[in-house]
Amino acid sequence: MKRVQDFNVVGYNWLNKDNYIITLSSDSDIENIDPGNFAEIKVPNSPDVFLRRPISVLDVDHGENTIKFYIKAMGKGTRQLGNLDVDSKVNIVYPLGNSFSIIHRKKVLIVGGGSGIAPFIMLASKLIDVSTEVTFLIGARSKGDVFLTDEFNKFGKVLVTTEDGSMGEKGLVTQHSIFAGNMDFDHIYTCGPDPMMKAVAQIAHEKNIPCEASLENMMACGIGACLCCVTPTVRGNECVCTEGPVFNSKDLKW
Amino acid sequence: MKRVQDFNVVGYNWLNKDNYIITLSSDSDIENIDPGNFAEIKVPNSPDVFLRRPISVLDVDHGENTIKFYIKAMGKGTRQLGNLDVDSKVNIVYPLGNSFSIIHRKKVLIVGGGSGIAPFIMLASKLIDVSTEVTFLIGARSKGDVFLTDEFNKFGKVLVTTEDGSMGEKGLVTQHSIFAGNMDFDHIYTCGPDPMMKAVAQIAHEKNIPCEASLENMMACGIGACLCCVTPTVRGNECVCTEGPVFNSKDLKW
Amino acid sequence: MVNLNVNIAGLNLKNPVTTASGTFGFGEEFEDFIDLNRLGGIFVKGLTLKNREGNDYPRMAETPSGMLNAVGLQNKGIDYFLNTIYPKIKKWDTEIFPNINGSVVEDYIAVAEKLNDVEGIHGLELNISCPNVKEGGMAFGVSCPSAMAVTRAVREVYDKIIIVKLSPNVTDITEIAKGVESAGADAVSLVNTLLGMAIDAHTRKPVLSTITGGLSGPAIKPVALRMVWQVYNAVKIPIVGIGGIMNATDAIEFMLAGSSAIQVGTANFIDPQISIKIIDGIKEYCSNNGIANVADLTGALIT
Amino acid sequence: MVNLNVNIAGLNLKNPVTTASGTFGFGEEFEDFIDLNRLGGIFVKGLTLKNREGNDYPRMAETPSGMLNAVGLQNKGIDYFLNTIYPKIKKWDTEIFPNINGSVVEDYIAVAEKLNDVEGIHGLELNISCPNVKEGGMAFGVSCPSAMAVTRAVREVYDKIIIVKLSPNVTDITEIAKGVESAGADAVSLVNTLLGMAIDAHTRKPVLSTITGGLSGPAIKPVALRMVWQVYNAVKIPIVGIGGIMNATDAIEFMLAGSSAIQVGTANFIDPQISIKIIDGIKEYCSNNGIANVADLTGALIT
Ligand SMILES: Cc1cc2nc3c(=O)[nH]c(=O)nc-3n(C[C@H](O)[C@H](O)[C@H](O)COP(=O)(O)OP(=O)(O)OC[C@H]3O[C@@H](n4cnc5c(N)ncnc54)[C@H](O)[C@@H]3O)c2cc1C
Ligand SMILES: Cc1cc2nc3c(=O)[nH]c(=O)nc-3n(C[C@H](O)[C@H](O)[C@H](O)COP(=O)(O)OP(=O)(O)OC[C@H]3O[C@@H](n4cnc5c(N)ncnc54)[C@H](O)[C@@H]3O)c2cc1C
Ligand SMILES: Cc1cc2nc3c(=O)[nH]c(=O)nc-3n(C[C@H](O)[C@H](O)[C@H](O)COP(=O)(O)O)c2cc1C
Ligand SMILES: Cc1cc2nc3c(=O)[nH]c(=O)nc-3n(C[C@H](O)[C@H](O)[C@H](O)COP(=O)(O)O)c2cc1C
Ligand code: FES
Ligand code: FES
Repeated sequence: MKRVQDFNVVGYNWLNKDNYIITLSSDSDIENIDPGNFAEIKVPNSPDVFLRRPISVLDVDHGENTIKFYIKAMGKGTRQLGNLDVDSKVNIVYPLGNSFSIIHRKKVLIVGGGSGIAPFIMLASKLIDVSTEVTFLIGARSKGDVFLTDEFNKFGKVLVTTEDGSMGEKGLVTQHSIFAGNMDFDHIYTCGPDPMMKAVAQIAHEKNIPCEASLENMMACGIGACLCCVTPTVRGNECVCTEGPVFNSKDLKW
Repeated sequence: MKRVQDFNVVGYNWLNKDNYIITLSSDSDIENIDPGNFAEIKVPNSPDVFLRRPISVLDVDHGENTIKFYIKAMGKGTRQLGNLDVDSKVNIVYPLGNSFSIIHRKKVLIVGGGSGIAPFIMLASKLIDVSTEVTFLIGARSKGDVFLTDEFNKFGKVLVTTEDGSMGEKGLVTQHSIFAGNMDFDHIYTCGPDPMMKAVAQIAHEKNIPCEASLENMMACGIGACLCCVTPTVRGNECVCTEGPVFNSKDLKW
Repeated sequence: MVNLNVNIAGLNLKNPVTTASGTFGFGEEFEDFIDLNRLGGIFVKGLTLKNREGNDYPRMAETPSGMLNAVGLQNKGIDYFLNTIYPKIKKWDTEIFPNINGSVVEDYIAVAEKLNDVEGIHGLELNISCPNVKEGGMAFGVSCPSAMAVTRAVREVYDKIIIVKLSPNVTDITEIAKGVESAGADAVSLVNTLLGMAIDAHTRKPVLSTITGGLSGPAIKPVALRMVWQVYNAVKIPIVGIGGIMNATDAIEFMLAGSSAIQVGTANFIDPQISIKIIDGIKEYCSNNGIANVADLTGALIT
Repeated sequence: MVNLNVNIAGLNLKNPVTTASGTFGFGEEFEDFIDLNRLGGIFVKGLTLKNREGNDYPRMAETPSGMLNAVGLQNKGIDYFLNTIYPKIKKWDTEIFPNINGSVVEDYIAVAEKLNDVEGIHGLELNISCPNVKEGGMAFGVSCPSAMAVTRAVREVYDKIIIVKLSPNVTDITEIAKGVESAGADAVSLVNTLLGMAIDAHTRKPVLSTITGGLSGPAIKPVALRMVWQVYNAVKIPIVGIGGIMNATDAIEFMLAGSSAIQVGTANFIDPQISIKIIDGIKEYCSNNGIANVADLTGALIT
């Protein structure tokens, strides 16, 4: 069930000057959260931020009643969220949106970049639960922009591409040598910048592999009430916050 | 010279749950400030507060480069100003307005209440410098609302009235027995709620004692640019932020 | 005990707090967050005769203390509403007001006719002020003759309560309000969004696909409040006040200015429970101020 | 090197940043904070033929991301300006634009005549949009015939640049803009304040002595930007953009929408140095984006 809940800031883990993980805790139980679900976070003490900000759930601990978000400071809201006092209150509406499908497959590929990697830990852990072998492919501009790979390593092989070649293979994710091989994946999951997801979906279609993409989008409500967050699909304009954020890439007309 | 300057929060001294003294420090020199001058303070991190807030200077230390304000939490802005992190930045425009006249007199009375008492420390200390004997008369609802008397005691006799009689004489300031006597004051200074100042001014006029009143008012700019803060005077509408806040009570048509 | 009941042209609302069209979906979206039965009413998402896909993305821009939207009346049409949605939401013990829209007068008439015999729906909101559609929409609401014409046309086919929703994008809103009053409106609701625009200085492009869109949220409150006050002094029919209401104090201000009821819009996005908090806040204000009937607040501004 | 010069109807401004009438006094008030010589221009406090005491206190209310004012054109009259104030401020190396107001057309004419021969003053702003005076003021600006009539009358007696300041409180601002263009305006400035209102729920009274007042600040930016864009597409004369400009990015947005220059208003109250920061910010934006002439930003919105 969706809920409005107050959390307290436990602390930050800064990955570099623009990327951080924020941990929040609650006195009451945390709702069930599926991989790909997001939250609408109210940014406190920010004169310029009027609307909530949609952020995917990175991880949740139902024993400790804590929830984590991985955030890339893009603008006013995400910057201010990285600047709160420990113990200060943060109000969130969650869990929102649909989730990645978790079904047993032999081998799946998870492709991401930027803040799009946030849902991958929960996704991989659920896939492992249903005995699916997971391979990650992470794209970034440079070595310094590759995050969370230690976490991903716990669940499967991690491949990296960087545009400057400072880590992994040089180039864009879709130029990775893995796509040149026979691609024995049954399913592809992708989340990241639009052009990256489009290119991944294109390859998936060519190779006839089902592909799910999690879209980003400007949202006002996050709960299907305002119809601001649409994306064109084969069924017409659909709300990313309720029909998505995860779409079968074949349904998208982007 | 008027100036826009960043200060850092040194700390708070909470007098009770709604009243506090905030101390700010600066890396650069602080301008000369006269008793009655005020500052326009930018309230940081407050989504609801758009304009600056006018606050009288309580005290300034040119050696340490610190400035103090006594603030009564009335609403959003004054509450948020009481809730800043130590070392966080506060931007102020100062010194603004005119000041109380400092001239040698035998004996003067300083009457105030509420946040109106803020300028009295600087005022009394300057009066003492010109060998003027100072008596304070402070009015409050109750004992718990009487502040800064220890400070005032350093400069002169402190009389108190409380509406519930819990401290000093019972009643309003203007009902204090001192007004029944022969009132050998050469000059009266007053700052506080409008009705109080009007009543004090009334007595002063009756007794033919010159009286200066420092007005409060809603201000947008604080520097005479917007003409929002007028008060009617014998000379027409005048800006409280530049022609005041201190007025000869005879000039006021309130 | 505070009596929260208010009366809109003969229809009793259990309290003055309703939700604004386009900001509350069909109510269901808020079922997890609040008890919908507590609301005075729900003005559902704008409906048209036929299915509409709405405008292209991006449809939204954040602005200082507000937002612009350019949804463009995306909806599946009145028949889908009546056959699929209304049966699911009619169970709630609150007034459901369809918000109807059209490109030509005939569209309004057709939608109103379909609504006339629906049991349980006691009134509709006639939207002549949507700034986000190319044809019709706001155009009806910014000229007095066309506002009157569409009101008169719907009046002829619709027997229950007609609340005409006025556009703030006009020189003199009292003129339009008086016009629709004389054309048969039972009440007016105001304001719809102000026509605005946002630009991304970095890309040098408009933020919205439609270039301009509708401004809502606290930024517009002072303008909305002024218009409610002006209209209250110009017409006799009740007013439903809208525009930037974020809390109970705002709601009370709209009532003092002349509103019989209010709509909560953009605030639902910031806090999905805000409508209920506003009801509770109004009640508390009334108890604290010795007001036995909330209806006594309407127009009670002391001037 | 960025060329910041802009041209308003033949008059060169050293940069597009000017200050808005009523928010910058006569400039002197800001002398301690900034180098006034750096400004593109100063639109001084509204002037009338005779001394005016303005409205009663309270004249101001804070609103979400904005403020209402009801100053009501308090000023000592045009003669006092010319004899006492102008001699003190003419030393600054910036364009001084008097903002002129009247209750009847004859007042405007009389003030404009007095200004016509003043050396050093190359243009005036004709304010037909002040919402805070009972007679005249906004009334001229919300009807096309009266806006044209006052423009034409001033045109007959004033030989230099006339910038007509438009009201946003109209259904169609392009109609008024086209009207004053044809009546002889050299440029238009927009927008003046939106008519708004604030209520104190506690006292149940209006906050302003005048009940309604003029809304300014970032809250109105989306509306102002839209109007500049509309007017840019409707007239050929240059536009001076105004409304909620708080920083260089806002100023650039107004230029992209079609402004040749901009005015900084309410922002001066929040940061008395903001006008200079905006000049520096525009310069930086131009260098970063390879824009050699700031004037190329005017109307450069990509749609
Ligand atoms: C379902 C979903 C899940 C997301 N998960 C994460 C996450 O786990 N971690 C994370 O760091 N970010 C995530 N995002 C993106 C995040 O919501 C935006 O970065 C954030 O809203 C920007 O807010 P801001 O105030 O920092 O930026 P602003 O100051 O508002 O804008 C800065 C820049 O970012 C652009 N922008 C703003 N919002 C968005 C948006 N939603 N999509 C694309 N561009 C935008 C603006 O146009 C502007 O150019 C997610 C978005 C969605 C829709
Ligand atoms: C020259 C001058 C000096 C001042 N010195 C001090 C001082 O030293 N210490 C101190 O605590 N306060 C002082 N004040 C008063 C202080 O400015 C206000 O209390 C403050 O602006 C309220 O802001 P807020 O955001 O907390 O209240 P808001 O939330 O804005 O308002 C709360 C309530 O206070 C009323 N209010 C707001 N501003 C004023 C005002 N300026 N005058 C009267 N009523 C107002 C509002 O109408 C409302 O009812 C001074 C005011 C002036 C003009
Ligand atoms: C996203 C969005 C969609 C809207 N859709 C409609 C609509 O379909 N019909 C309508 O009459 N008003 C619509 N409105 C206007 C609102 O009902 C309301 O009049 C306006 O938002 C002002 O109120 P607020 O400031 O409380 O949001 C919409 C507003 C928003 C923000
Ligand atoms: C306190 C105040 C006084 C004003 N006085 C005048 C005036 O005398 N003449 C005028 O044309 N505009 C006047 N204005 C309007 C401003 O010049 C400007 O058009 C408006 O404030 C919108 O710009 P902003 O949002 O940047 O403030 C005044 C505005 C304010 C806030
Ligand atoms: S964000 Fe409101 S419907 Fe998706
Ligand atoms: S506050 Fe602006 S003139 Fe005094």
